[in-house]
Amino acid sequence: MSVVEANKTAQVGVPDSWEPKVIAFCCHWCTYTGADLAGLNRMNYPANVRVLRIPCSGRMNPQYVIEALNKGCDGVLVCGCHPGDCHYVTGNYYARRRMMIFKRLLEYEGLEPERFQVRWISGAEAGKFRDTVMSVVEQVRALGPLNLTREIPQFELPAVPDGQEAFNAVPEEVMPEEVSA
Amino acid sequence: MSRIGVFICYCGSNIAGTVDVEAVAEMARTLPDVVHVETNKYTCSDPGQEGVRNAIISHEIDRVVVAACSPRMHEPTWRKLLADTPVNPYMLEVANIREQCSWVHKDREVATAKAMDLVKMAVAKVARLQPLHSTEIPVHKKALVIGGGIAGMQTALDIADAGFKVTIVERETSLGGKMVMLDKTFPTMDCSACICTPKMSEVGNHPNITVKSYSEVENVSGYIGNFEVTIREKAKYIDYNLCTGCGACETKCPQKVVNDFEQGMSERTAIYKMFPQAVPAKPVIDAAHCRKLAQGKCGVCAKVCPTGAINYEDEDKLTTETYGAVVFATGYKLIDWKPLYPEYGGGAYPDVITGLQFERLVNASGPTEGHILRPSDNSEPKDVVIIKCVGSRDPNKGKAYCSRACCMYSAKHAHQYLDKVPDGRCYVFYMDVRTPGKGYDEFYMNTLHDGAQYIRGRVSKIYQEGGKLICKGEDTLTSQQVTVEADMVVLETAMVPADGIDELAAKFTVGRDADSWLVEAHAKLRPVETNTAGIYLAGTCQGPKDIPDSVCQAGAAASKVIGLLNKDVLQSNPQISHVNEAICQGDGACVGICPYGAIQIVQKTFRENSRKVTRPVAQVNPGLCQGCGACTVTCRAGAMDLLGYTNESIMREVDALCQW
Amino acid sequence: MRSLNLSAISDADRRACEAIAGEAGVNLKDCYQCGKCTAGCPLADSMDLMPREVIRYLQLGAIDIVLDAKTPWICAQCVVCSSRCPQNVDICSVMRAVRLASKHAGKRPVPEADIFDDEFIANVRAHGVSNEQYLAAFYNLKSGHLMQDMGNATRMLARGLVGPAIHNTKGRANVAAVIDRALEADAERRAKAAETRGGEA
Amino acid sequence: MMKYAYFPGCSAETTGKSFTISTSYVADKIGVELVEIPDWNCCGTSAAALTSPELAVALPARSLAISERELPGLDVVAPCAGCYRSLKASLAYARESQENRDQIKRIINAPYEAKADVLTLLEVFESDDVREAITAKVQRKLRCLKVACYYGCAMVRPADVCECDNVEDPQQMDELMRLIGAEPVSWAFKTECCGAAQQMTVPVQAKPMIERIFQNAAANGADCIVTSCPLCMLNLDMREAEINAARVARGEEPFDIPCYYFTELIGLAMGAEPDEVGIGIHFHPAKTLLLQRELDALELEYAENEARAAEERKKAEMAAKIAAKKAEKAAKAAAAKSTDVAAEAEEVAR
Repeated sequence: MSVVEANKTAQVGVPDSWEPKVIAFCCHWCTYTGADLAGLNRMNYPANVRVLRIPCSGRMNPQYVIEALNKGCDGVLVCGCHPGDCHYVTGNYYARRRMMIFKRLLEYEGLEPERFQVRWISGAEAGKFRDTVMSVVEQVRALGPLNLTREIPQFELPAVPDGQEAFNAVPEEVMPEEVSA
Repeated sequence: MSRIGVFICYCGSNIAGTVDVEAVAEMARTLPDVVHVETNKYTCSDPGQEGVRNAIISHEIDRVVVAACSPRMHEPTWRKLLADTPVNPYMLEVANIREQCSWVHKDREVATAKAMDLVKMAVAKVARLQPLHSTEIPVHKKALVIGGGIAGMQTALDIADAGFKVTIVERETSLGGKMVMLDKTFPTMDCSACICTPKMSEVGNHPNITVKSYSEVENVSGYIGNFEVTIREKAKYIDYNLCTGCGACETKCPQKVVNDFEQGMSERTAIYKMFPQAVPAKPVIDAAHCRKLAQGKCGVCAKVCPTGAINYEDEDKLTTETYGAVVFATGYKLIDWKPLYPEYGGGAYPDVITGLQFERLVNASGPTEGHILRPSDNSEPKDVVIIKCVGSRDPNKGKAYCSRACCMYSAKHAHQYLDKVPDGRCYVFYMDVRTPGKGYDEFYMNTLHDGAQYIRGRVSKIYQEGGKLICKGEDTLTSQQVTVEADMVVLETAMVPADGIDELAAKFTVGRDADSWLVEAHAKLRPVETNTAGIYLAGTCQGPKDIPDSVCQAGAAASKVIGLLNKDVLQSNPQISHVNEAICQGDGACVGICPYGAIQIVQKTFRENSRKVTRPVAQVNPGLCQGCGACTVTCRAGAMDLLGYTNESIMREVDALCQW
Repeated sequence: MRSLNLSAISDADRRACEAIAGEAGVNLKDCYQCGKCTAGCPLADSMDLMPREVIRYLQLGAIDIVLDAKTPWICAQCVVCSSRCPQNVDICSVMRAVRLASKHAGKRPVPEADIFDDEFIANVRAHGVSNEQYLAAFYNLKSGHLMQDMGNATRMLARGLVGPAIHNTKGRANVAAVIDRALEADAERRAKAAETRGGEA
Repeated sequence: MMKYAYFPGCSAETTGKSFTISTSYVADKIGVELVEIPDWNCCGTSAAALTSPELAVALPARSLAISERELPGLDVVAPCAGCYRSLKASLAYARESQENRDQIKRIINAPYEAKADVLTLLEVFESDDVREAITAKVQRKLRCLKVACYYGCAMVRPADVCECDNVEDPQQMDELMRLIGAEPVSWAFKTECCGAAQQMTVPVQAKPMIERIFQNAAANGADCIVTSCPLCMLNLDMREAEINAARVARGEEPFDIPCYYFTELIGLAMGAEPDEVGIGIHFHPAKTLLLQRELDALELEYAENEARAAEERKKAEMAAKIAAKKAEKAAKAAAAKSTDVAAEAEEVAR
């Protein structure tokens, strides 16, 4: 049974008290600032979103999305600076490519597109932040809870202790060498 | 076992008005590893901070969660506070329960639940943090300015006047750049040489400035505060300690060479100064054309030199020095229009000239001593056509961008021509007239009143018939073809970055745009900084601009450099990438992705299972890494991690959140 | 010139202009009206609209002015305009597309040009190749310019360049079939395009 | 031996007769075999393009498809610039995609894979082999003949279709002219349009186009215009008389600029009589200039020979003088040496 089929069957008997859980990964320089501005302007938006601050959308590891969906989030939002405005020059371009490919993978696996969304929101776009949160929450609410009958296989990073302990490795000499990437 | 202290702020009623702070505190007490929870009316106030400090001591707290306003507001405050306590300043997490909770939700129950979650996330994350330490980077109190045009000179003077040592590297044999080639400057019509040459001698005589003329940057390594730069001083074949600059050699040299300074419109000798007021005011020998150096015959200059300064055995000299900051002031050149515009004759007509050639023609010290005479027959042109945007705003043949200075520059040329040839006629073909600057539009209007005929349209073709250059255009305002039978045509050609900018910028890992202009760190807020810390931009290397703007930017770059050089040491940001060398494959995926060139692959020898193994691993330069984390995701082995935002800590944050 | 009420230009007009530009593979927004096309056009002095103005009216959506213009019919398709355009606008193709649109709208602002092309194709359809002497003769008859190039005709005859003999190719029936099928495909494509544009004329 | 499929075009037997004659004359001499495409049809030229895009592609494609079937492996040569542009544009469209090829195949109802290239005659003549062959066959150089090479528009534009990298100032014909000793002038109207069919449809408006071409050629000192397209040739050569009549009526000097196909001039250089390569049937008298320039060339040659002989004489005289001086010096030295020896001997004796 695919993820989505499993999910459909689970829709029956959703309790009335159910509220969607959405996690938003926001870059420090643009979207997190925009979210703060929404607060300064006393805007209102649903409390179903929890913001997790990362330095740059380029820091966004697809693994976090899997973890969130596995552990009970109903939707994930990734936000960064507008393309061309990245504080770190190119981070959001990398994010855009990675997240688009990853999104296709998730959709191939059966996840509804609405559950994983990527948006570019600047530090000035408090209104856009509010509107995005509202629309994502509503879309996820309409889909109902994400009930995975089987967990997506874990790709947890191996808990390898730092190099020196593992192999008792001591750098003896260092020779700089250009490597074409 | 970690010992976490949680400090929750009421922020008056800002937070407490919507969030039940005591309930959040009650919940926090149940979280693992939390040894102390405290609420406070205003945690950021002096008594609030004192409370935190005391609690840390009395409860032996080793990591801290503050649930209050946005970390963008007070994270630095808490870090500073922790620096005075036994807790490492980076063992801190801020839960934003004001901007992103109490202020955006109205329902007290909902807001309280969310605040609890945010605290849980913070506690989960802080438990996984490691102490981080800034390292101190020493700052070498010396700046390098690359390029000795007006922007480079202004930057150097400003830095030097602030008391710091500056070295200017200039590729040509003299300071001055493009400005010293110009005749007058708009809109005030100051004599360009009169305001530029005093700057040149000021730079030449300044005790804090070393001018390395006829020199280029050979090699660079290092980072902010510590750039190790090797400079190649090309062989001048003249001992500047002996040379008095008397010029006897120049008058006797038999070899004639096309004079680039005069834009090819006159000749110089093989031993030469670029122009009479050159700084340094001493000649060099152009090895490619010198008869002695190229063919082994001649030696006249050595015979006539009264001080014996000529040295035919001279060689290039390499010197390496360390600089705290580097300023690019490499300037521009004019686009080579000839291969691009065959419809304008492609260079076949000598009387189709560039704006810079025109500058030399009207200049009193130029090849015609300031008389406007056309190159083909030295006659005074009575009909002159000026064509703007040649190579600019032309993605088909040249560049898409506007070169910004040419509208004023061409108005100045029209004005100068009509001034010197009162019975002449001048037609300016334009598409738009862009004069946003103080006194600029007034200048343009004056040029119109001088009698310059502005025709709105691009010229499609220039051809020669009966000694006239026939220019075919459209007057788009009357919708008809127009023809001008001109004696001379001036093309206001596009600005493009100086030769060799790509190689030079690559050495310093300074970004370039598609047209090779150097890229500033932020178009609005950091216009003179680059993405490589410690490297700044001045003048036209960053994009086309006029002299006032170049000088402005030079001052701005200098102030940034002075700010940097004023510090003895820099505190590095410890939240940077970190390589787990045990699993690093050394494949270099991270190297290409880093926008700062902060990662390189090095060969390291490890002792693994009692054997010595040498293999490539990535190495992060803490002086260059800005902590964006792009490399962490690209690493196939998962060997890259970002300190302060480790994979582990973010995953636990996610987990904590999902328990709600 | 009369005044042009921009508010009276309908969406359908705009779409028709966009469609012409689309046929020519041109984005009308690229043109910034520098006039280099007009400046280099060898026939501009005899056009009613400058080539630049044709693009301008297309930008404005003034489809009727464009379709009634003589300019595209005077254009000799020499491609100087396109090759020198700073913004890579293929003006020459726009002229061709406008002329076709004008023709299909039943207009022919320069009848001679239309007659010539029709006669030319009819000639090829009949013989497989073009017989210049008959092309010229029919053209003169239909356009009413009976005496045009008559002097030249006698000079050609004298030099043996043309004669009364008709040159036919073996496969002229096949050529005619190719022409018919091509024109059918053309009509089909236009019908489909009109349908997707919402059926406007 | 080079072999090409040959697309003569409708004007080959009529208005472009001289081009056909001279082309085959030159091709024979240099060993280029042109095999006529059987049952070729009209390319449709601009009339097809202005009737329907499908027609503009289909008409040339029919001939190209026949060539592909009957003359496999041969590239197609179209001497007429108008034909060249039509064929080349059709070929470019076919090569764009399989979809386009399928559409063409449906319309022409024949297999077609757009394999062969389409070339102008100038492109054929560009190869080193052909150049060498021409150089080898040249019997008399057309010295003193100042030619304005006129390419017209159809061979160079659109630049992407015609794969031309120098739209404003092409050089292939100029180089060929240099090869046969003629002197190409630098002028600005190489690729300006002659008016093409518009000379029939809008003759009043189009006439000045031709006049401007002559004017610029004259202003840059050209004796004649050299073309590579029958329609350009017809428009220039035939209408020069009309233009001259109008100029005379306006009180202006008429032009006397004959026009030639570049193949005619190459043929002449290879020893052909003007009538042999079709120069006799031009509209504007074209033989007098050639005779005049032949005479000029002979005179020039004579003057050059004289100058060379004078130079040789001067050299010989100088050489003689130098030899005499050297002998004198040697004699003196010998004399001095003998006195030295004598002096030495004297000293020894003492």
